[in-house]
Amino acid sequence: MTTALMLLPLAAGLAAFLIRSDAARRSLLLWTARGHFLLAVLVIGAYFPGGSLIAAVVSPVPEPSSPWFAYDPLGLLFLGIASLLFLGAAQYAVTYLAAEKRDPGEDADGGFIFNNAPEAVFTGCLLLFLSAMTAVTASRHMGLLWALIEATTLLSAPLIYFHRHKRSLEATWKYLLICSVGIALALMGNLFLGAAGLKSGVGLDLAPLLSGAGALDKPLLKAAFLFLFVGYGTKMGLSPFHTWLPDAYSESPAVVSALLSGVLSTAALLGILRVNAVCASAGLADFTGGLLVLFGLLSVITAALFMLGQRDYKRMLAYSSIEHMGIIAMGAGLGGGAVFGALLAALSHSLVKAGLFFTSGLILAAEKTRRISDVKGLWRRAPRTAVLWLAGFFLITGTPPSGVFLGKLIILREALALKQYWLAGAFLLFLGLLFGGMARVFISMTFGERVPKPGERPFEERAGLLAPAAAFLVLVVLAGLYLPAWLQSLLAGAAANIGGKL
Amino acid sequence: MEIVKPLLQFLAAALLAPLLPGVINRVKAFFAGRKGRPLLQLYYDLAKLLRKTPVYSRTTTWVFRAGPLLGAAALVTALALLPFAGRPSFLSFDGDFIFLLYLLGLARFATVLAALDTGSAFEGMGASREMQFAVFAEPAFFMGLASLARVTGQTSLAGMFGALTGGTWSTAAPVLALLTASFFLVLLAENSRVPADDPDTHLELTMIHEVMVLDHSGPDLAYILYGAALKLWLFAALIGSTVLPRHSGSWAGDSALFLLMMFGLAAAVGVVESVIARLRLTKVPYMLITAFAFSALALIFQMGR
Amino acid sequence: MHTLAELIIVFVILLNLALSVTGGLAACIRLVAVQGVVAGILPLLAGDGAPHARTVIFAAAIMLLKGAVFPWLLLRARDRSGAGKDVEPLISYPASVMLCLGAFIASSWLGSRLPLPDTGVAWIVPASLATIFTGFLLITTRSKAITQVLGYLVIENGIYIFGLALFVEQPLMVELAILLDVFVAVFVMGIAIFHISREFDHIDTAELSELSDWRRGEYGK
Amino acid sequence: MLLVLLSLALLLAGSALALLLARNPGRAQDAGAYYAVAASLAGLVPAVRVLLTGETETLALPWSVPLGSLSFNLDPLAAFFLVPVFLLTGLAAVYGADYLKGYAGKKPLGLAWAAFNVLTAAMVLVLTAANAVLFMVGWELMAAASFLLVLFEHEREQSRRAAFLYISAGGVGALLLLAAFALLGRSSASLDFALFSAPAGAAASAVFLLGLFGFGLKAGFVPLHVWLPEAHPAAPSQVSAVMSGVMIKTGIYGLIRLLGFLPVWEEWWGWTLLAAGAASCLIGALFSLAQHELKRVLAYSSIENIGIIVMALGLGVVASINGSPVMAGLAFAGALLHVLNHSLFKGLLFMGAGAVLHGAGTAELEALGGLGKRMPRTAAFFLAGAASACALPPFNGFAGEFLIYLGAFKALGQPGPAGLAGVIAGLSLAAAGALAAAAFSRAAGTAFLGEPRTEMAARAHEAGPLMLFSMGALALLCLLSGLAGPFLLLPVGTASAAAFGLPPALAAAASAAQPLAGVAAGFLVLLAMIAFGAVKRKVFLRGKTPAQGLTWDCGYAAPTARMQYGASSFAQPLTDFFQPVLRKIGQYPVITEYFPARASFSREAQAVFYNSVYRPVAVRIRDLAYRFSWIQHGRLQLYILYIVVTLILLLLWKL
Repeated sequence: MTTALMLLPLAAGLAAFLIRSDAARRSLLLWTARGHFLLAVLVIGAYFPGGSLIAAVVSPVPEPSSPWFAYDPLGLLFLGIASLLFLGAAQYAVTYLAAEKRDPGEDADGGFIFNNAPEAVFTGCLLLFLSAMTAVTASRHMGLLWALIEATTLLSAPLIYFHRHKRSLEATWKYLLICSVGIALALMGNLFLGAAGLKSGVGLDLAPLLSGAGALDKPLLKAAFLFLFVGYGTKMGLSPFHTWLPDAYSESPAVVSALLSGVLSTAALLGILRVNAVCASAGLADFTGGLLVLFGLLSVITAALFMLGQRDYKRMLAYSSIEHMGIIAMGAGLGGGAVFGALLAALSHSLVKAGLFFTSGLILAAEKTRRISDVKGLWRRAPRTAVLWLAGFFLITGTPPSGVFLGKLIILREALALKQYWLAGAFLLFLGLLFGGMARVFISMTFGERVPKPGERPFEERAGLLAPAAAFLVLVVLAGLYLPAWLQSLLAGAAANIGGKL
Repeated sequence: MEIVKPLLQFLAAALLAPLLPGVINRVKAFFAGRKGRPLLQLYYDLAKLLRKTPVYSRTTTWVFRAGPLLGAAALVTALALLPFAGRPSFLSFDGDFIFLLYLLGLARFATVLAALDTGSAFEGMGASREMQFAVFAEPAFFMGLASLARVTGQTSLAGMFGALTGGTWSTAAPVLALLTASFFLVLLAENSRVPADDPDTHLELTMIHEVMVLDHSGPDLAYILYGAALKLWLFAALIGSTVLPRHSGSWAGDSALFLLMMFGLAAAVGVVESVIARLRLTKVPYMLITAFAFSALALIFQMGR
Repeated sequence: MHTLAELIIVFVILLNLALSVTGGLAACIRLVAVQGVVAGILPLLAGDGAPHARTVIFAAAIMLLKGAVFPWLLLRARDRSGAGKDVEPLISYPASVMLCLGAFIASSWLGSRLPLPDTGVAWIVPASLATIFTGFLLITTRSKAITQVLGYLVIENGIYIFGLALFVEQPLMVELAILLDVFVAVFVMGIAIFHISREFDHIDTAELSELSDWRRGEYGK
Repeated sequence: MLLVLLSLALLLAGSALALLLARNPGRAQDAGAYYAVAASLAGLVPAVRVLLTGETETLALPWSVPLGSLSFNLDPLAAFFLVPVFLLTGLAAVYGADYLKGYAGKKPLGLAWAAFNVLTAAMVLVLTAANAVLFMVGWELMAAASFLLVLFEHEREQSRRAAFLYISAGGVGALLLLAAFALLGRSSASLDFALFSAPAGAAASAVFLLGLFGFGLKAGFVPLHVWLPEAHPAAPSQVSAVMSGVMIKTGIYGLIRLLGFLPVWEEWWGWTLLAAGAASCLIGALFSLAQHELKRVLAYSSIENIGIIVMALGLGVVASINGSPVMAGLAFAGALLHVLNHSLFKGLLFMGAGAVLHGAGTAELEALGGLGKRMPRTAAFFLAGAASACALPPFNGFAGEFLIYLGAFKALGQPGPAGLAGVIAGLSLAAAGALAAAAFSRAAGTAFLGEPRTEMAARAHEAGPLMLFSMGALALLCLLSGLAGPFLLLPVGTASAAAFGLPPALAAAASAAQPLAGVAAGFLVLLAMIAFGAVKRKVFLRGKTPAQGLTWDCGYAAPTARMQYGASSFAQPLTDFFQPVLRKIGQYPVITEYFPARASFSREAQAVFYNSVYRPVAVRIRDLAYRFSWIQHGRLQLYILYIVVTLILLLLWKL
């Protein structure tokens, strides 16, 4: 089943390049996403033999795990995130592509005319990206994991450059180069990791690495971690390696931004968590944890600095992503119970941020601008979008009931339990600044009296664009009201994979 | 008899209060070398006013009519709390002086609203000034009561004045002296006497209390005049009880001495009015701040002992 | 054979120096190609005894890719984009050389600090680290997009050499995947350069700095 | 407890229905209002029962949320806060049914009602939750719902600014509370209140400070009050009533609960509370005097009253540490009693202000005047509320302050710091009381008395019957609860015992019963005197027809309404005196000619704390953030340099 999970989008992606008919390609995208989601549900369900309804329906025969690809709870969690997000993204993309066909063209802020990339390339890359992402979550070899993460980078570059104009090109270029350089450093890290295991002959397979971590050469392992951390941290968007992120998130189409922030960053996060687990088993938890906490906090601070006075609402969302990556890194670094919180925060952040990016796409379509100061009274022009936008604000800032809130609470509690008072204080301070910075933006955009632009037609809020965003936001609220036992045990299992506990 | 005594005291105060302005006027007349109004002039005035038909402005509402009534009722109630010659009145409980303070507040509030109800520029001015001075007078008054409570360790009027004995004057003379001074200053300001105000002035622009009641007439004005007399009595009684803490044991003796003291105080007010010029309006707060300083000093002295 | 390998290492270092002073774009591309080929030879020499067939095939693939395919791609991109002849450094050439030398010294020091297993080939670790830093030097101090791709390739070369130095045997699948990634990366970058040249007048990255949050002059008032 | 859940369910159902019926404003109104009233009635029963019996009702259900559990706890303290919540929201719903009618078609009434019911439900949740996660859910729902209501007139720039301040304060406060709860429950299995470990020493002080600021941002005492005078007036009036009357009290409730979590108090906590309370009752009253809009006057008065409550809490803490349970008990009881009383009269006053807004179209004091003629009932109710707010007998405002005063005076007999605390508290109360009297006589006088200053005021109309009903009911409650002081001692006592333990509650009950009875007797005497005076007046006036005329204006022949004393001129002597604090801006007339034809005078109140503390800090922080904005410079080379430099530094540092 694991293989099918990867091959389905791979085959569909390759086919997408060849299909001529737009309609056929779109339904291919939609149905592949649905199929992938179904498979993912089955795979995750199979992990809970007897514990869940799905497992009762499907035969809970465990697959023979290949040395390359196999699932542990951590992988399953990230698979679930990726598949669910892609399901929503596919729905959104199909509607978006159909609508984009009708009115292509004018850049929102520059005013110049541009062409979009061929739809076949876009759809194909989307599907291949899903395939690579699925492989990342299943990968059991550090070298292979590296190669697959680099593949996700390369496959997403054409997605960012969907609107073919100067600024998106600039964003793509920065993304491509910075991430490639980062990933190259991660390769160095893998080499160090290999070197650390040379004496004991562990190799780069995850299982022996974890079980034989004690025999690894400590200084080399440290070096490996540093390189891998900087490398994957670049991809994940931790400060100060985050510089490409606001550009790429803001210039790509909403659906791509959602995937970048919700899926791609978690791929890099997975890389860091994997190597962190190895280091933790080798007794370097303090060393790696300290770094994760340090850079996590730095990311939160950076995000707060750029949130104040931010002028572009998609960039604002991008900085908020940096903030959350920081929070997740902090949680992972603190260890213990905080890991659970970090994973919950990662899950919730992916969903909320995807919902927000979807909504930002609607706003862009309605207002034709990304400047915060040019959007006023969204309530009037697109009421449903406005509701989602405001709901997204409350959720992303950690207002209960939501998964984001629970994640933050658990992390904060662990920080205090570990007597990291200064850390907790700084964390709170900058969260407060972020809250204020974001509140200003959301209020000024959503409310107020709007002056209609000349020759403006009423805005049609397409259900296909609203529904995925609404569904994601609702899911996060539900997670705050009722976190099902199976999800809790999945999260706990995933946390146990990387040395955490509840 | 013991049940009747407080009622007798109350009735005495209620009946004798209008005599105090008369005393003041006579003292002033004496200093001015005039014969002066009759001692009972206020009684005559009240009787005359109660018989008169009032005139109401078309601007006013029930608030204007209720003002004098509420003011007088509040002051009569306050009188019911007031010890007479250091003996409790029929309404006496822990913290009764707080109630007294707020009854005075109610009277002021009612008068001010009635004044504002006329829509007159002058009455508004008076109301504004009245409220301004209250803001300075109340803390001063409060501080005075606080130091009194501290000196005596009691928290009711009757308790405080009952606990004041000649011995207290010998041990806490500076405190009590400061208190008396402070209370006297508050008395002058609250009862619109010189140097805070001039009850006999005829220039509306400079008036405070009198200007608020310009529009009242008939029984309403009678209520107001009576209320003012009660207020004067009230403050004078507070000072009198502080200065004169002698309890001979004889109710009649104490009461007579107390009444003498009251008229003495009225005479003192008259003397002050005769020898001191009126302060500029903007300086009145300073006078009240001085009163506050006196009572604060008293409290500090007492707490430091 | 180690002597030969050491000679090659010296050659790689010299190539780094050459890269830091070369002003011509085409020359730079060729220098990087040469470095790639030279690095590709290394695994054939580094081991003891005759190399495996697998090693040979892999080395051949790398030499083909780095020696022929990449230069061809990049030169084509340069011609298509009409990107002048110069690399247009942001700092002077002498400064570049000094930095390059500095990088080498730092690398030696760093190499001595890292408790790496002895490889038998002298200077291989410092050389590889120095190559990586040279790559960074090219990326950060040259203004054209194409030189940044070159810098990326130099970093890649350095990492490749470093990997050899550690004798980290990767499974073939992983090595191929890595190679494929590098290839696709360069390919995608080439396409991007082509698009850049079409959208912008120059492929000078100064133009590629429109996306910014810098609020120059809006503070301290 | 089940009835509380029922009332929660009714509220949520009401809000869902209001949303569903949003297309038909009339029916949405009905749904929202009916369900809110039903929920209030259902909720009042258990709240009153718990207060009378003193028995705690609890309910605990498992909740599949990490650290969470569905634990509810209806103890006398919660019940004591619940009573005004249910009373006021029920009456506000009745009032709103009339008040919002005019907005049908112009505003999304369905949403407004949904938010109102959610706000009520959230308050109930906050007051009954016994688990921090559940508490925070209620807390934030409360903030979010009221945030939407503050934005009711979101077209106005002022409303949006208010909403921004409000939600920022709420967000920051929630973060601090989160930290406080996390600190309390850092080693427990879940964040149930019952499982909290009792921290000691520095940790306890940290919890106290976090709670002080977290809850303080909701309660709105100085200096955490800046959002309050902006946000409360912006909401529809019945919501202002609820926000000012009961919502900010949840902050007080939280503070009291927090003190309950901390077994050992430090003396400086008490002094901090005392200082914050004293500052806010003085500053609130003073600023209330300087405002030009009726609802802002009331909002600042809320700051004053919250200050009184907090000050009493501080007095109680200082006293109980210094071993004077009587004084502590009186202060705590006074604080609780004032919580109840303030919610009644502030609700009434905001509804009155709403009626003014509704009838005259504006609540700007300088545009009003003479409304007493056109809306006599509203005027009467408002005056009753104003008298309560000034703690004037015989209304209820007096009772709570009386207990606090009594506590303060009892302290005077004590040696050491308790005495000082008593002096500070009593003095602040006296000064604030005088200022409040000035503020309310000014507000009521300018709005309702005299001649109308504008055409709008002259054409004002009386409020609708439901609005009058709500106001009348509250006015009656203000009077009755004033007279019923001794009877309120029992619920106050049980609540106080639940919050602060038995000894102070008993001591207070013992020492307050007699004085409160005296006060009640005094009230009766006062009422009797008033009745007597009124009857006598009738007798004197029998057979006489009072003449009607112009107001005597000292001989001036043509008085106009413009000659009246206005709100600015009324306050001017005091505001000038306190100018260093108030910092009003405006101009005085400069007269240069002998016969000046015109002169103008204007004074405008400023949000001094916001302008001179918060704004400069915010600007400084933003400036700092901009200084770092070069990081996102736009140049790729620089970006890669960050990576390299960081990597090298890490290698140097860590290897």
